[in-house]
Amino acid sequence: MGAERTKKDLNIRVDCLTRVEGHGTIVVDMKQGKLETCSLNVVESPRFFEALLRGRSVFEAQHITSRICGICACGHSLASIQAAEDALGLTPTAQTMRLRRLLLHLEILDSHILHIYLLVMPDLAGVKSFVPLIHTHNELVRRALRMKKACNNVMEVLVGRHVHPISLIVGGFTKLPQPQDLAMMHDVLTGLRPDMDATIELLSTLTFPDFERETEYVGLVSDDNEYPLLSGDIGSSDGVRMKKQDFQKATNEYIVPYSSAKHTKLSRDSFAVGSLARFNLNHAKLHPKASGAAAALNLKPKCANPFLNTLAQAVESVHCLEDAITIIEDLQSVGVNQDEQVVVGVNERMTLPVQAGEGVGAVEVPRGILYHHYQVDDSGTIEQANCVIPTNQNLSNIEQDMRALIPTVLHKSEEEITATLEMLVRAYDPCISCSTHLLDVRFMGR
Amino acid sequence: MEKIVISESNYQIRKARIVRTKKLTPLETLFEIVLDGDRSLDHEPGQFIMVSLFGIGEAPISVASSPTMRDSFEICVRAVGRVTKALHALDAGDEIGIRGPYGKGFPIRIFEGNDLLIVAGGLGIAPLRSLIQYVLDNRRDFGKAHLLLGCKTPQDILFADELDQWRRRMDVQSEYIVDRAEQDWTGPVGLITTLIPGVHLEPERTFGVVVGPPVMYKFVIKELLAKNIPEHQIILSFERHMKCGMGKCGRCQIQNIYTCQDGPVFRYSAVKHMSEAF
Amino acid sequence: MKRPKTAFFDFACCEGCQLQVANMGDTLLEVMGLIDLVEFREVMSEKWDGDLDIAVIEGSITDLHATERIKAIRKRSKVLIAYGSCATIGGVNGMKNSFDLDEVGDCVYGEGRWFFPTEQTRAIHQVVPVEYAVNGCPVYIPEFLSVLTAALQGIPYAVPDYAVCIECRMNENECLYDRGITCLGPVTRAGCNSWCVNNGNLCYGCRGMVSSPYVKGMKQVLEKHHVPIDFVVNKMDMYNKCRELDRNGR
Amino acid sequence: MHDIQYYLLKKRAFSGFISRLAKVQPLAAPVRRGEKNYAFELVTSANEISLPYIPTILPPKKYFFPQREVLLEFDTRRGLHAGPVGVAGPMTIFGVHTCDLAGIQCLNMVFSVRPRDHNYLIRKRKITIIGLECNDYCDEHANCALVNASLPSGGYDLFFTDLGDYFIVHVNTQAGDDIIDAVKQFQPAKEANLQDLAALRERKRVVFRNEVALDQRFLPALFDISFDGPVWKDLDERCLACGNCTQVCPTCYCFDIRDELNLDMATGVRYRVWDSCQTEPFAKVAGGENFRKSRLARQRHRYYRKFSYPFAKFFRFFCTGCGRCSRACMAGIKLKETLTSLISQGGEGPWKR
Ligand SMILES: Cc1cc2nc3c(=O)[nH]c(=O)nc-3n(C[C@H](O)[C@H](O)[C@H](O)COP(=O)(O)OP(=O)(O)OC[C@H]3O[C@@H](n4cnc5c(N)ncnc54)[C@H](O)[C@@H]3O)c2cc1C
Ligand code: SF4
Ligand code: SF4
Ligand code: SF4
Repeated sequence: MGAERTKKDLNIRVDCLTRVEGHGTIVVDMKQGKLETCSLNVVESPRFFEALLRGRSVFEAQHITSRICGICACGHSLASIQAAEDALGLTPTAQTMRLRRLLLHLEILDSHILHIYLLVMPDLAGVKSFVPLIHTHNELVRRALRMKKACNNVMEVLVGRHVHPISLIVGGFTKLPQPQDLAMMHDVLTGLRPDMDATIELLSTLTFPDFERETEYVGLVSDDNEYPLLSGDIGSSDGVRMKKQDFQKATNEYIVPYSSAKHTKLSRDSFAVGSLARFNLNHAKLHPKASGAAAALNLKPKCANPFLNTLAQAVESVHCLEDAITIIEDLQSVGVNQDEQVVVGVNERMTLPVQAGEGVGAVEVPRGILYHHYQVDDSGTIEQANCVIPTNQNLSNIEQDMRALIPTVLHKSEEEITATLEMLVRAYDPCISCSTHLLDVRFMGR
Repeated sequence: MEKIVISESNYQIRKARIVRTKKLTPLETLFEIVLDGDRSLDHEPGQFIMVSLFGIGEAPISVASSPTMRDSFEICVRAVGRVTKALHALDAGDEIGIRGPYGKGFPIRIFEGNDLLIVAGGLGIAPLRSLIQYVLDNRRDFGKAHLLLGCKTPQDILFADELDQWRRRMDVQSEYIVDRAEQDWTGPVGLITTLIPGVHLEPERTFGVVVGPPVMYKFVIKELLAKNIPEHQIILSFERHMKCGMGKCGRCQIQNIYTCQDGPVFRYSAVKHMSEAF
Repeated sequence: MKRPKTAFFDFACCEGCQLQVANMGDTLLEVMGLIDLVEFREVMSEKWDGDLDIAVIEGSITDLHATERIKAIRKRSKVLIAYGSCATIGGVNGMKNSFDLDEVGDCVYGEGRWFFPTEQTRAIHQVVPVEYAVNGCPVYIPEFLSVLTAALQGIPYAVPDYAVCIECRMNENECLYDRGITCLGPVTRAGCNSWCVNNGNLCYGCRGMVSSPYVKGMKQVLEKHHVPIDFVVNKMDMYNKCRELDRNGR
Repeated sequence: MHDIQYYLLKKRAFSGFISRLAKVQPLAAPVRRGEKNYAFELVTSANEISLPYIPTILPPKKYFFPQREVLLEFDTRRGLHAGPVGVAGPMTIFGVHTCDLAGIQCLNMVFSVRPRDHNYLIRKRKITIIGLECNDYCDEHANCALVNASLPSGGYDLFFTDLGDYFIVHVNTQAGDDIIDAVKQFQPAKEANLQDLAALRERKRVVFRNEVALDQRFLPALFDISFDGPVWKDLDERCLACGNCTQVCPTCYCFDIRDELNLDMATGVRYRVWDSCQTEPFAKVAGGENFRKSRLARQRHRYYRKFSYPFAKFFRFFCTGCGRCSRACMAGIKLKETLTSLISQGGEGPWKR
């Protein structure tokens, strides 16, 4: 394809976006210099989880919703459990919260590593996937796999496995780490530090497209000193602050006909969630080593270049690793109280009290805030369920970004434009299998 | 825990080499095998070996050749599962592992001087071929030999050329029958049991030797008994799932007997009361 | 040995089973040395539309488009591996079959449901023939490797046809029935090394049922434990709803 | 060897004994597992051990005949090279009840008849066994008295009996005597101690009665006439074929042999793994024929493998009375009930007591 200098017409269709979770397409249609269509479509077959949850015990919700997405299975579980506990009026113990935080750190770390190395890196290296990198950058691929494997090994000890955690349930954990488990986790994670340093160093040498668009960033915020991931209020860079129970106001979802995912907006036409949003909102609360990494990467708040989400992920990775090590050290010093182990059984033995109610879970998963919202009756059966996925929240923003980006790259060839657009979408780390779960649940015949 | 090399392990295999393969039907192939060091397998007709392919598994297979053939032996294998299918992908020159021979074979000493009525169904011809070859190689030592063979279709007949040779011999009688056939088949069609009434035999000195698929036994035995062959002169060989071949793993157990060690060849009189045998 | 051309394809699923592959660490590089990976959308941009030696299929078939797609893949693949519960038994996607399809769409998308026509969920073998199955939600990597090596050797792999209990006892877990909790282990196919029970949870039946589960006996056991049958049927349906389609024919 | 056969160990010296013993070589003992269960596990101190305990989930069989065990390591790059291996190290098992001692004795017989199983025999030689007497019945599922396993009859190196504030210890082998020497916390037993022991055994003879109204000498005869009895039909109605009963049995030894190929497609292992005759595919052959297709046949087979078939071959019952199968069965199939039904359906016969 020849490189036309100034285009009046542009027609791009990326039918099956690769190196993202799930199926999406990009459609750009420009006629006479006017952008008629510019959309990211989610064409994943919908799986209707919200509908399937009806009539199920709220104690099963975690197990089922974990299957919405294999990448952030722990995040879905955590959000689901939070919503269930909120509905039932249960308060988890401090130890449970600590362990959950540890788990979330590990998942964010694992997901970011996957994204940085296996999904984004090929773009920067100008190849199609990590496969050619096995030959050209073997140590790099090995490092990525090693880091992932380490996270996995730790999660295996903590909750049985990363994909669809086993011992993580409403009320706590069905199995708690023993002293030798803590020691093993500590060893593995401290052993990860050199790889993490190498990751930051590598990223500091790379250049990302220079593009900025003033954006509203949304994430969890809190008044304490902890980098908020597992709890907090909803906040935005435009100064919005609200309780998680009001999340529907923050995620005005609407359906667009070309996509099986819904779109959202808050103060403006769109907003962004995810690593960059969290960094922009909460950078002051990062672990010192993570702040150091941000400085090394020259990442400064408020950053409005969506391509740099990758760098924010790297900074968060450092934070998660360091904070995970701290949590384990804390646990080692106070010891794990094995009596807090909870008995599973979908509450067959009524070990946990049940009351009718409504609950919301809001958790920062790798790609942004994930909301689960359940309404349960007095037997603990779900009457209504609703999950709002980060990628859905980002969809409108991605489209806005594309609209802003296209005019700046029109001088390039169509291939290059396509590649840049794909790269933009990928920078958001969209999880399309997640995004086919929509709001506005109405139940017929109930 | 330390790792110990067990020099006398009974699970150790003997190396062997395929020297010739012959496709008999689309599913069955005959393999001629030589043991490492050109040693003789030294088996009895009716005994079996464990054929071993590393990374795939082991399978019990009857020796299909007579011990009179000393330098090599043959097995006839039907491709049904992991080991047997993988075996079919091998060719002359390839190595395989062998354990055994295992089990009790046909009581050939007792057969000597007596008449034999051999009834083979399908793949049952494999162990029986070992017996038949042995009898032919020592023809003087035995009385009359009568072979009945049943197959599903004419295309399934194994060792058709050898059968033809035997048919031409004056000292063996053989007949075969198929369940189903196309027009060009001139032989009889039906169940193997229909051949038995027509056989002329002296029951007190005849041994009926029966090997075939499980369903066949009941009906054939009934016919043999009708011919007045005594129960202890009816000899059967059983197929059972086996893993160790050494009377331990439990798969081949028929009530209180282990097919791999106490069999696979049994006298009807010894197993007739066992409901799990048939 | 020529490395077989292999591709991963995903249908309706969470992609967790593919992630299990990415989680193998160094083992993944060993696997990559054995196969010629030509398409794996989740981590690769390369595409392949020629013939395939091995197609690994993740996810269930839930709409007409998917039906057409899987048929096309089948046509150009020598060996098809159904990978993960969604593919082998329908998995969690099968729960949809308990509901009226229009109503399900309505529930999630309201008026927008017409954009998303959906069909009854089916496992892969309920649409096209399948050579190998790797059960589990998610798949158990040691079992995947056994299946892969079998496929590379061209020999069959049989999914264990006995209960999870067998493995659970070998791992010396305390039986959940001893603690008054019902578990689907007695009717679920083994092969996962009783993963969930080892970690303090119960078996949800994600690997599908043994070929002849003794339903009447299971009901008696539940009665003895005063567990309502509906409760357990509901639990069984979490993964095994599509089994009904096997019974009723395709 | 000293001529003293009985020693004393004061209860307060027990924990010192255990920690020293654990230093000599790895030590396994019963520990609590979950709410109602126990398991043999490696321990280093006495406070981890549960005494008393009811039979563990798995019997100590797992140390002699592990759940999964490598038989051969192969490397086809070296031309079909295979090295037969076993994995074994010296260890001590403390606290083995008489029923489990009987179980080990049964397995010893099975694996030492020719062709011998050297993997088992090597391990057996490396394990030191310390028995522990049950002063009372563990629970209603046990039937050790029926099969003569409630009192010690060999199969151990040392045997402990709890007599209040001390253990009396019977030394049976040189290996046992070596422990006495090494640990140095034992004193020779006095006549009074032996009398205490005799009194306990006397009391046990009364408490541990044959639980089923059956004369055990005639058990094989009862089984001989019961093959087609209606008892099995009842089991068929209830059994789920889950295999729990056989997996926990101290005398079940069926196994499967499988190959595992490494990803280099050349090296790997051949291993055996416990299997169960209760599973449907166990006795199925290639043609699809299954010689124990019904749950009835499989359950019956299990009982005959305990009370009838081994009696003919080894002259002993392969039921040790531990009660594990009854405890493990979620369908509530109870060995003692089955035997009782057998008797009532067997009609008049010498077996009726
Ligand atoms: C004494 C004896 C002699 C035999 N002689 C011959 C012979 O000469 N030629 C021949 O082709 N076959 C013979 N067989 C049958 C042969 O052993 C099986 O077909 C073979 O073991 C199947 O192994 P596989 O790995 O190919 O199949 P698998 O993949 O293991 O299984 C395929 C099917 O075979 C069944 N099966 C598995 N292992 C055995 C086993 N050890 N015995 C029986 N069924 C099994 C399985 O239940 C399954 O249904 C004999 C069997 C016995 C017991
Ligand atoms: S089987 Fe489970 S883990 Fe695998 S893709 Fe389906 S939902 Fe995900
Ligand atoms: S224990 Fe049950 S639910 Fe868990 S992985 Fe195994 S089969 Fe699946
Ligand atoms: S434990 Fe009970 S249900 Fe399970 S196989 Fe044994 S007898 Fe049957």
